[in-house]
Amino acid sequence: MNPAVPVPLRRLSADARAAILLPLVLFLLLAAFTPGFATAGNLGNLVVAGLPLLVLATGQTVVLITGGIDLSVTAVIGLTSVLGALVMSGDAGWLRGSPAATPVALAVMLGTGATVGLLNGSCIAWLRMPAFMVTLTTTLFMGGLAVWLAQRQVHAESIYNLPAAFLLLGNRPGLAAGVAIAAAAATHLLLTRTLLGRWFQAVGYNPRTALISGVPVGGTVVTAYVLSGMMASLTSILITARLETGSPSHGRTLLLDVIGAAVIGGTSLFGGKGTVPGTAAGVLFLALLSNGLNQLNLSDFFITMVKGAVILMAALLDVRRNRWARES
Amino acid sequence: MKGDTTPPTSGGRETRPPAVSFEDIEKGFFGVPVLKRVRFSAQAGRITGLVGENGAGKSTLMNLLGGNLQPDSGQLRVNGSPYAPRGSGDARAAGIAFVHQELNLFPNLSIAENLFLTEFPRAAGGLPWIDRRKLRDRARHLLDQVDLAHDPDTPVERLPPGERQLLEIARALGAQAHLLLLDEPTTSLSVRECARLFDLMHRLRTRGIAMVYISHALGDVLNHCDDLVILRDGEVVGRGPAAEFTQERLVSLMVGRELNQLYPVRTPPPVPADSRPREPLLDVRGITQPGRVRDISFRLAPGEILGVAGLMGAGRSELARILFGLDPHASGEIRVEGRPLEGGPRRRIREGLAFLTEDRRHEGLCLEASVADNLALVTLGQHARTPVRWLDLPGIGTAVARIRDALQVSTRVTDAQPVRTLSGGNQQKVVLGKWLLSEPRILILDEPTRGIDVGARFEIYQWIHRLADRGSGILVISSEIEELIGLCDRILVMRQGELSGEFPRGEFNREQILAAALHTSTS
Amino acid sequence: MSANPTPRHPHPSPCRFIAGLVAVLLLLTGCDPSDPSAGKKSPAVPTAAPGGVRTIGVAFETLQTEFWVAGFDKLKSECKARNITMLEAVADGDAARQFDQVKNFIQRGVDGIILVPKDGKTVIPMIRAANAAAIPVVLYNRPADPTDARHTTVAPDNAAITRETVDYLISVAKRTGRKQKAMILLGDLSDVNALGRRDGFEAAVQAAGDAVDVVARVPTDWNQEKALAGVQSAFQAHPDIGLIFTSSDFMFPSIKSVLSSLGKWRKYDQAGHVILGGFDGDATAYQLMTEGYVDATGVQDVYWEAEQAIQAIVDARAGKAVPARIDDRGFAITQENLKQLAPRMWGAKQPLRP
Amino acid sequence: MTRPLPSRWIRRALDQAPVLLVVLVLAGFGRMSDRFLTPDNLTQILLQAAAPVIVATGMTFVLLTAGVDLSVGAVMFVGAAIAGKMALAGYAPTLCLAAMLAVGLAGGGINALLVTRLRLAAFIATLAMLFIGRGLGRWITQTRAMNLPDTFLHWGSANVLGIPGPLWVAGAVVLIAQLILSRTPFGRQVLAFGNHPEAARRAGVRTRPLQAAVYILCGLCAALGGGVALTQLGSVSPRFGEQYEFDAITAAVLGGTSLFGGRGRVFPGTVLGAILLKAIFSGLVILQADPYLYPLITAVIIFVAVLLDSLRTHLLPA
Repeated sequence: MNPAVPVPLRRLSADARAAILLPLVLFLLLAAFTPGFATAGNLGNLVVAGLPLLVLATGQTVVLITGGIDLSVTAVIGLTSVLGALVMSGDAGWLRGSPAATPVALAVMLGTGATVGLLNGSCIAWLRMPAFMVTLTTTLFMGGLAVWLAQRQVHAESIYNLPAAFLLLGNRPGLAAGVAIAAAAATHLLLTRTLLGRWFQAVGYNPRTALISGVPVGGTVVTAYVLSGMMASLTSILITARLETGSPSHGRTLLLDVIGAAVIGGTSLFGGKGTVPGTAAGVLFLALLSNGLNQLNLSDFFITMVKGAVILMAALLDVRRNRWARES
Repeated sequence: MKGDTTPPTSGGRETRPPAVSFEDIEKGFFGVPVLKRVRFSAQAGRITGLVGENGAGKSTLMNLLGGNLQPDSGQLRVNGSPYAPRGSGDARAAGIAFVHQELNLFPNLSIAENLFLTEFPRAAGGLPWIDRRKLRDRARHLLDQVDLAHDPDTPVERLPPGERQLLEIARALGAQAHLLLLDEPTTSLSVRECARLFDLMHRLRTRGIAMVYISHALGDVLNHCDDLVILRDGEVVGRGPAAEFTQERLVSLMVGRELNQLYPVRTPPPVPADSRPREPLLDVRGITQPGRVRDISFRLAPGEILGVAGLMGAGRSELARILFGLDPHASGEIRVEGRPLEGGPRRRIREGLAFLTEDRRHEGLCLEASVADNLALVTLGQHARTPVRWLDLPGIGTAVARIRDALQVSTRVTDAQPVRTLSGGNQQKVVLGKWLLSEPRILILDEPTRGIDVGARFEIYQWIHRLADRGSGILVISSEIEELIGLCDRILVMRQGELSGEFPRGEFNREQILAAALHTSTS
Repeated sequence: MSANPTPRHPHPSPCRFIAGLVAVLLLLTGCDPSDPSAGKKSPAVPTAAPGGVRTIGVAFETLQTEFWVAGFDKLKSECKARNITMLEAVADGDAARQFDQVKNFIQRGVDGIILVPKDGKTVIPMIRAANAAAIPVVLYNRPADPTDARHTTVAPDNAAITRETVDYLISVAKRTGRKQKAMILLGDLSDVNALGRRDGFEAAVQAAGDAVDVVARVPTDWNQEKALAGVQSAFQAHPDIGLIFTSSDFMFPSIKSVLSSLGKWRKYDQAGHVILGGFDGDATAYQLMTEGYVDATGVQDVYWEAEQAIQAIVDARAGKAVPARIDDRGFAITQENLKQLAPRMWGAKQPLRP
Repeated sequence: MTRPLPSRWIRRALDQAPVLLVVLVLAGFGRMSDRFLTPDNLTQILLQAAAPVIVATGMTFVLLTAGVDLSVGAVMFVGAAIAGKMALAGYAPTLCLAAMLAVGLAGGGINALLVTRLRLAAFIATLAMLFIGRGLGRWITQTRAMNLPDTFLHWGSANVLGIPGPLWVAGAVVLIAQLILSRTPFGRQVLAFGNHPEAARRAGVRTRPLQAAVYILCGLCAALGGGVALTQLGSVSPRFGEQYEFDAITAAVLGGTSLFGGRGRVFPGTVLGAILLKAIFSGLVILQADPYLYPLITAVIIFVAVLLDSLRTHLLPA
């Protein structure tokens, strides 16, 4: 074991440790070369900005561990946002003004994600449809549904005037951080310390072996997608509260970041491998990158290109890492 | 010089150099020697059997020949000239072809395309098109040589496994190979298909083709090989004409110690049939699934080891899958201690069933997962505490360590190592281990020793006995009749999806069992 | 590795890891960046420490059409002319990312923020955050929904300008003496501007009674190829479509492509001309109008809007009163008034070739 | 019997699911509007499908090797951006299109390098290329739209022997691809590799050049498809080629190509898939469907297609 590795890091698995190095290096680079970067205010902004992605990528990690992929998360964010707003908005909500509006809306939002996840999971597990196509189709459908619903119900592209109780999640970064981190931590514990977590892994490594070993494969797969859907809903709750608006276009551009974060964090696209700390490191890395690129005042197209290049480097590093791991 | 102990060759070929010779080959990995001054040769027109336990260095030898590895020192010669391949292309160019245990065929392509995948006949005129007619003709010519009567355009997915093996050999012949390396080619073949394969090998021998035959089925090796080479721990510990060896001698050379018998003796002798308890452990009544099995009925008593013999495709594995709830059955009933057995594998595991499948790599293990995770997989539920089914990690660790020690999985293996990196024998021990942890009352073993070396086999047999002694019922499916005879209390024979014979211990007779499996016109 | 005893649990100690993570994050988030304590009550004009303007943050929702690029470039050159540093950010249609960018600007202490919001609602918390930091905000080209958050809007009225444009198109249609079949190429259905233009179109059509009959409303998601396919298909259903309105000028090439292949690409004074109208007033539209193919387009004065936006920030910083709304009165430029209004059309001032 | 065996014709019908679905969709729209099934409209649908068919053909090759290329849209954009720049600088259109193909070659080459040499997962490598390409294209165009000289449009609408130019190009690409796949050693090796890469390597197939060739081919097809789209659109916008990656994958999968490699055909499969997508859009426009319902209806039809395919491959006994 490398004696140069600081003690707290030794407690992490090798993969997660390697993953955490990336944001660390980036942080040091940015801190050294970007004025105004390493200020408490900026770092606070950066963390708050990364919260939705953290929740979303955590859910995606679970699905990736089972050997699947969930492209529908972005559409779930939009649909959830619209449905939640339709329940609680003071302008057009079904429960406008009622004290029950916020709790019911939260339940509806989480339920939406769970339902879409159930649909995805059922098609994949029971009808044996390829995850990529199923979730691509649900993206198309749910995305369209969200726009249509908003238009039909309130004749607008988005819905404002959400109850103050709901907006607390947006106004209090500490609360949002608490919720997001709790969700990520719970998922981490679920993956490492519970039976279900091991089942996710087994299914991802080899579904046939898992089935014969008594793992309820279908149910496990469905659960993974339901979990991913609910995490997407939670992401939607965070974004909706922060922007104080229910809109079908929330989260539309997050998909590539989500998968990027998971892969940078050492999650395999072929199933079995992946950790929440690794993914969190991936999220942190992307948040640092995006913040740093903003600070450097680069133009839009450079930011896009640098992002691509960085994902490429991270993937390369991952290949190297696996090769080292295999050789040692 | 060499040649001092090369066996006398048949029919005036003394002057020809050997088809392949290994001259003081050494090879090590990370400082650990795997091959130590290996020295032997294989002659044209002869079948050379290469035997040894797993890890003895056979695959390394094959990899050297195939150009996947390079020797640290020593010289390889093919037909007398030095041979230093750098890749599979060099091996092909030198006329060396491999027939692997795992088939390298493409079921989505036709027979002809599989045969000529890298050597398609081109159409005239410089265009890259395949000349379909020439392709078919050549394919038919090759198929004739291996006695396959299929249309060359048939997709390979329609061929049974045995014929696919013959197709692999046809492919080697198509590549003009003069040296054929057959690595465990019979593992997935039925008795009849094996016979066909050996028949073909004998014919190829008369055409002057050299063959190196690797197998754990020592009976086959003794019956069909002309020369034998025995490897142990990277060293050649014996070689010579096959006639000079007996099975016992082979085993003792391979293992390096005298093994009194291949099968352990059951210390408390098997329970006699008449004193068995009334209630059978497993009661199978009239199981039928169209196209798979028909009207199968039998009982399995506690402590009984019941063998199931039969040809490939006779419905043995299908029966096992139905018993374990992996496949449906149309009619019939399965009872465990009088209670009807329902549901999928999960429910059946709870009822005390365990199933070691024939396909270790794809159904038995999660290859990329660690040894510990694989061992713990079946019994994780027992270590989970409600309400969120929190895992007792120390408890799991203890259980895994216990079974690992008990199974004597190689000490070089760590718990965190991916199972993929283990040898076949150790992998099979891991599969067995995960089921042993569940303390099954009914253990179904489908080809439990396929591709496993003698030493590991013996250990697996011992575990089977131990479980039976504890009162579990054990169903063993095997294509090796000797194995069933050596291990079982009773043998059932299946043929074309039906039960076609039953033999209690004492009436075991290899020929009769084979006859029951083969469906002769008399029955 | 082999010298160490095999770790029994390959997994990290989760509790410790998470505890550390939580501690760090709470520490970071403890200093609430959008602390609403600063400057509570003030008039509709942003109050700010009077003084010069050194840095302005410009956050665009997208740069995907000519129109936005023109505005962006104008802001850039205007800043340069006034010796102001311009920080730039593009949110690619993601409101959350835009919020992050605005916070980033606030964090870096800009003297003013110019925003093209994703939509009129998500921008409100962003304005509040800037209010809290006493930084003046100007919304460029897209208004916010009614709110008490203080800001200035420099924007055209999409619906009104479109209405004016389509009214002209209809008047042309009436002159043909026949009832014309009409189609509209819609923008992205979740884009406020697209919806405003649609509403303007529908209102004009409604008012025209039965002078025109709208037979196709094609969503394009602001995508040229979808526009192309949509126009093609619409002509299949109704080969006699006589009026097309596109919600943005950048889709004219798609229309041109289809009409050319149908032999209907005719100038306005030729027989068989299909009445064409658009919105933006970009260089393509200007060229097509001077060539005589396009009848009218709704023009918003990009350059004027950009200047006003920066002036508003400078004024606010100087302590002057800035109105809450600065209207780009925009106009419909038509074949009839092309000559006199062309100087006010931004597309006319911009070289078509980049 | 717990599960009745489906009669032979149901199975056969499922085998032809892509064809049936196209026929059903065409017939359905045809019933609802007499404007839909006219020769003119069918030609229009084919014309609209021309560019996607070409791109999806390249994608089919990649999917057959169990890979994926998410960068096709970005490659199209970079190619179009460079071609557009050249056209506006006065270069001959042929030269511009040649440059576009060169971009395709280069893009495919880089993907090939990343996947075969550096051993990156195709998904992540081409995803990164998607970002880089989009950024590069925006930089080249400065996110400005470019209107091309009319020569391009003339090419796009030119008829040769009564058949529009883009259909000739698409037809040629499909024909060549189909011949390559079914008639050349390379094509058969692609199928072999997709089925079992390791076995293909052991059988002596030179897998790295093969894989590289597939990505280069895909890049080339993307550029060619982009070229065809360019002659149809007559302009380059900053969103040129967006979503093409998903459309191409969808078209291939609708046509029965497996995402796991080794199974699929360019003709009729992928071609039908691309036509189906365009036919749906055309039908919805002609029927004047509510614009908001377009994605919903499209999603449902794609879903049915994918469902039928999985029924065929997984749920029914062989």
